[in-house]
Amino acid sequence: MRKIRLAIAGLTACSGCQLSLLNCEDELPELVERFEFSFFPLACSPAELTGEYDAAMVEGCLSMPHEKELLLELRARSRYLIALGTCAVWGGIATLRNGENREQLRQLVYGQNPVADATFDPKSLKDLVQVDAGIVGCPPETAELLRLLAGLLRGALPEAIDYPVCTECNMREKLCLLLGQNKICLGLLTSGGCGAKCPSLSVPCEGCRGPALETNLEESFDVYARHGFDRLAVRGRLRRFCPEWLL
Amino acid sequence: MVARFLEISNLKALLNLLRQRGPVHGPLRGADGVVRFASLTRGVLPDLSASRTMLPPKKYLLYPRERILTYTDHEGYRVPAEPGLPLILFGVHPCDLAGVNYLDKIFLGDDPDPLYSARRARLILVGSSCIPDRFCSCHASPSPLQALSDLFLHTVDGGFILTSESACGDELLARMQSVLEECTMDVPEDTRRFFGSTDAVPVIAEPEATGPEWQECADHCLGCGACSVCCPTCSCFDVLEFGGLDGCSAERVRQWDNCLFKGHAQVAGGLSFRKDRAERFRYRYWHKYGGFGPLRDVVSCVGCGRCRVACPTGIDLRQLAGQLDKGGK
Amino acid sequence: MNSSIPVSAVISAIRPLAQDVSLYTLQTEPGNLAASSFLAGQFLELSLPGVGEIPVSYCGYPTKDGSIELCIRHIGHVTIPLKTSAAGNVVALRGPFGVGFPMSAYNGQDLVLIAGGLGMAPLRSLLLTLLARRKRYGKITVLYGARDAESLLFLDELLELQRQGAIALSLAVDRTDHGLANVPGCRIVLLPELLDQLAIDPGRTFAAVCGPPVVYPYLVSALQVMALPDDRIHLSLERRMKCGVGRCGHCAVGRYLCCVDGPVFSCAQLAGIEGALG
Amino acid sequence: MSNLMTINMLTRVEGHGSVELIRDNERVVDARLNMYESPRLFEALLVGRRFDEIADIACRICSICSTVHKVAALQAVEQAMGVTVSQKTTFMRELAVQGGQIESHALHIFCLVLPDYLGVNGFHELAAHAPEKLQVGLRIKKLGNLIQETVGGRAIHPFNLLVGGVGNMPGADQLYRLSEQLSGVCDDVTAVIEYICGRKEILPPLASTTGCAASGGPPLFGDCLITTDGQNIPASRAAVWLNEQVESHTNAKISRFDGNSSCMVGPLARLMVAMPPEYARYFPDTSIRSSLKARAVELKMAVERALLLIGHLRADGLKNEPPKKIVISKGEGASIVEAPRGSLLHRYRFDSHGICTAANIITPTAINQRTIARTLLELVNTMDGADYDQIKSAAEILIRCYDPCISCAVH
Ligand SMILES: Cc1cc2nc3c(=O)[nH]c(=O)nc-3n(C[C@H](O)[C@H](O)[C@H](O)COP(=O)(O)OP(=O)(O)OC[C@H]3O[C@@H](n4cnc5c(N)ncnc54)[C@H](O)[C@@H]3O)c2cc1C
Ligand code: SF4
Ligand code: SF4
Ligand code: SF4
Repeated sequence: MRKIRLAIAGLTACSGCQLSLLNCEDELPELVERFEFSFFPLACSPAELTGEYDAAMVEGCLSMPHEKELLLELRARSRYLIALGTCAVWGGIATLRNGENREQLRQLVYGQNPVADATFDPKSLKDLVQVDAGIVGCPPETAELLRLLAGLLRGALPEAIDYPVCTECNMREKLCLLLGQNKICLGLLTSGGCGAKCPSLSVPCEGCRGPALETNLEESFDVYARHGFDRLAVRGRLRRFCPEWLL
Repeated sequence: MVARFLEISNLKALLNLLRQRGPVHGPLRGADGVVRFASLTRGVLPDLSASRTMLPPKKYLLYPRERILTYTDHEGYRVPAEPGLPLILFGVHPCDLAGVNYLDKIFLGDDPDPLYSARRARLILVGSSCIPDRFCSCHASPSPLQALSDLFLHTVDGGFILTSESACGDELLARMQSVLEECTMDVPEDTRRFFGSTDAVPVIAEPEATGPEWQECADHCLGCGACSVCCPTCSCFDVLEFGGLDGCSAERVRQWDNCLFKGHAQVAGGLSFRKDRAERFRYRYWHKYGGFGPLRDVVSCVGCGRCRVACPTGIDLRQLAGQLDKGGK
Repeated sequence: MNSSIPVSAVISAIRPLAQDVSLYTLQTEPGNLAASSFLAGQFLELSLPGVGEIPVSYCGYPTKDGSIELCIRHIGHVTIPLKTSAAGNVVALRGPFGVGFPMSAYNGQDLVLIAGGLGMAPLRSLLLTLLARRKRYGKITVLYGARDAESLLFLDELLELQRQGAIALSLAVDRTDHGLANVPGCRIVLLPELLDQLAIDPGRTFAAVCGPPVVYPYLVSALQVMALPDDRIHLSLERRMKCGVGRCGHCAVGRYLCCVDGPVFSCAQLAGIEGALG
Repeated sequence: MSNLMTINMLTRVEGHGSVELIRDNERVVDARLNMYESPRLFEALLVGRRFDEIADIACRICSICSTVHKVAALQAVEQAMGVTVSQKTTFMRELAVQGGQIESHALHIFCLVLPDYLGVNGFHELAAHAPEKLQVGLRIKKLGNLIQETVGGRAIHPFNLLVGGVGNMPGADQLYRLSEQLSGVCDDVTAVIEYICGRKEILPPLASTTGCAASGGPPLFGDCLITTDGQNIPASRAAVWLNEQVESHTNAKISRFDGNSSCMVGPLARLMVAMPPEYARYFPDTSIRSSLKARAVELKMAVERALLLIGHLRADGLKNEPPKKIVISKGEGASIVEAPRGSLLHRYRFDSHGICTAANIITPTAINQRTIARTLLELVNTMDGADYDQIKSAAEILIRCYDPCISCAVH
């Protein structure tokens, strides 16, 4: 079987999606047999883009000009461009204060110095290029990552998940943290697929997988309000991983 | 029908005897207050007074997410082996028994589902009577479904009357002679032994194509999926296939689905046959009160009340049925 | 055979028919029921191992040697990876499923087959079935519309049958980029407009329709205008399906399940069902 | 000859960095580490958020170090709110941090650096070249992750660690399994030390640097920084002492300490500050090339410490307890935790509504920048006559000795 050629790159991010791949300790030796890690600066040298790729897997959001260049280059060279993780799909944590005056934010950190002034409000990959598929999660589930790779072996991309975290939480027969304990759990609005990881340990969902395929935001606000969280509080939370929530 | 009396103090002993046949599961209240069917290990008594468990017995027959086929280039598709241990489900309310009856109609028959039938064959059902609460509508269900069990416990003063309902039940009763007494009482009527009483109102309104009720329900629906996850008769499933990293193996998985999700009726290219939530809501209603295909006219709502309890916005299908009924007249 | 377990089959030939549509010939064991005993209009569930399973209509005629013809459009999760498969690759299948066209009712009758786009697939199977016992039936008319001339499937076969006088054929395309010189009689009209020039005897004619959901309402009303009774209009419907045997719950049409009560329905069955015709 | 030599896109390090070497005739006169990673402006993002969101957000600074970021942030927040957490919570956090230490060190040793020693380009080639080594490394790494999962709920961005406590205690069976597996790798980690210390050095010895590490608490924790030259800086003053400044060539702020002195943090620094006698023999040389040895030693120490902590937790009972109630108050808190790459400082100020009004995060890689640059300069000046590829390779190897985490440094 021909090895699948991969380019794995990180843009503005924490490397968590790439690390998730390296966290597939049991599978790494097998992955090496099926995939050519042709461009993967985090873990493999040298970092040179060569030829075409079966898939480019890109972590992180766009916030600097050189990242745009790299992304366009990867798009041009790859059959599939895959957004890896919530930052790449939705923008992620770095978008937390998008829409505010970025220069002021920059000055809050760097003062008057002109460092890092070329950055712009972080955007998801789809803002610049066509994205063929994505997996969400901050970080993504390693199981999903492995399925994605196994699919690539067959030329297949993952199917979209159409259920929210709540569904999985109920499937696991867990006490609803919102209804039962008045905790601000975002499971209602968040895309499932993590197995309700957090609520199943009694920790409210923070929405790290971004919006579910279909949500009923208005009605959800009412439910949250009945349990003591006003619109502002909920919006503040929703904002954590996805600027589009506020549209 | 054989009937025997069990003194309440003998319940533990009875469970011990049952355990000789296999693991016993029954309703248990967790530290978080949630009642679930769970393993009744030695010395643990079921919570027979709880109105309902969070998930119905279907979780033992169709797992929320399970592998239904494996594939290797060498052997093709195979049904994974299903361990043959019997499982005794203790304290199942009549509505849930009827729920199992409905699932049987879908998954058994001439061409049974391999995994379901293997699990069903080893499942021993011990029913128990209960007192409906304000969410229940079992007593008013016009469903032709039956609350079939192997043994049934009727709660009476000081204990239970056990009746055997199947050959397996006969055998169990025989085994448990040591803790049972001859029964001198009549089997009481009011312990809701049977799901669906005769004075039920069988009229279920045909859902009008349009109407404010639908839109109202749809507006409240969050699409969280809780209602169908907890429904004893909801059995829609999605099927996914995952290839192995070796490139030559695969597994096929089915997982519970929900007709209120956008993807439920969506086909390739994005076309959906039930685009808006009101349409999907009508679909759900139809399934519960009308039925599809071979199970047309089988009302599949067994009245357990779970969806009403689970819905974060309090949508009540039963109430909707009532409204539509009035509208229809 | 348990209908839940796909059996392996080998792709013996792949013939491109149009852009993104190919005819797959699968080889199963000789005598395999999925190959030898199905009715036109029925479907099978085709698995691409490691990728998924999809419902596909039979496109050919039952065979004893175990070969099966399927016409597949490459549009999604399963069908696009299928595009890269080659002769010799292994797939798997379950079936046949569903209710096909009511062949016995067609005895001695005229038939109008109306296909839109990929809808030709099941109708070709019906056509082959009719032609196998051509004498039993009266006039056979095929009305076929597609996006453009390049998308007309099995065009050579159809033209040849027309030439032999076995069928009457009318073709329509939405648009043309390369002209219609190679396609005698083809017009740039909408599919339902082909009915305008058709004369039928409503008392002895059946219409069999398969196409994209959007055209159904137009076709049906046009046929009704021609006084064809609803129980003489048969349609093949497409719905999301995950099991094929009436369990997964996705394919309901009104109170029918498309996979077991259909996919072929008469218009009379569908009367009054909201959304049935798309 | 050009006066500028650039090494673009460093590999096998976390984040995006490059190196510039500036020559004057034959001598390299300046070496610059350019962290061109895009800043997410975390310190600004955190301002305006409620106290109970701080750690969830801050841990996203870096995936490899997410557990320590989380713990450091939680401790700083709790200090500001005046809460003391239970012993059980402390053990859990410490265990999670040790899990992170194991994961990070194993990743570094086996996937990122061992290829240098064996002359290959990464784990992908190691798989063919030294599969048994990779297997051992991955097994240890996996165990580090398992610890983080068991305690934190998942390996990256742990969610089970909360302000005031933990969400859910692990089950006795989970901890039992963990301790079994940890016991199972004890021999492996001992062998790692022998293996690493037995390798021929690639780099020449370079001048040693002052080391700095947290002190005054259990391993990797503390309330102050102490240095090998005898300084002791309490957490509350640490930010001032570290004296971060902005320089134009890198997006990471650089610690200037006082004047032009530099200081090194990380495994080697930690051992220099407090060397367990049984390991002293491995460190006749404390120049930066010994850092891999230090990681190997720390790997073993982490496994041992984790075993001990699991013992404490099991003895303590695993009953869930609700997190400590927080009475929101105006305040300020600073906390230091040793991340795998060295001392990490989180410092926050909150208003009376519990809203963050100022955040300051100082990360080990940012602290190390000057030392990295200094040693780079020293290294390339020992390489007379070397060509670009040789210099590039040596420079990358040297930089990897610091295991820089550029996302952390820039944040
Ligand atoms: C009775 C019947 C006969 C069909 N006959 C043919 C045929 O002869 N040739 C052909 O090319 N196509 C046919 N289709 C449509 C074909 O099933 C879909 O094109 C196919 O399922 C798309 O799958 P996908 O995974 O590539 O697309 P995706 O969009 O990725 O679909 C994901 C999943 O949704 C379901 N799904 C999506 N679209 C459909 C659909 N239209 N119908 C049913 N399920 C769907 C499938 O389970 C599929 O696996 C038929 C459909 C039905 C119901
Ligand atoms: S706890 Fe959260 S995820 Fe679970 S049901 Fe409640 S809102 Fe949904
Ligand atoms: S429960 Fe929510 S926060 Fe937790 S992993 Fe899932 S989507 Fe992310
Ligand atoms: S169609 Fe809806 S109501 Fe019926 S089983 Fe499926 S999810 Fe439940």
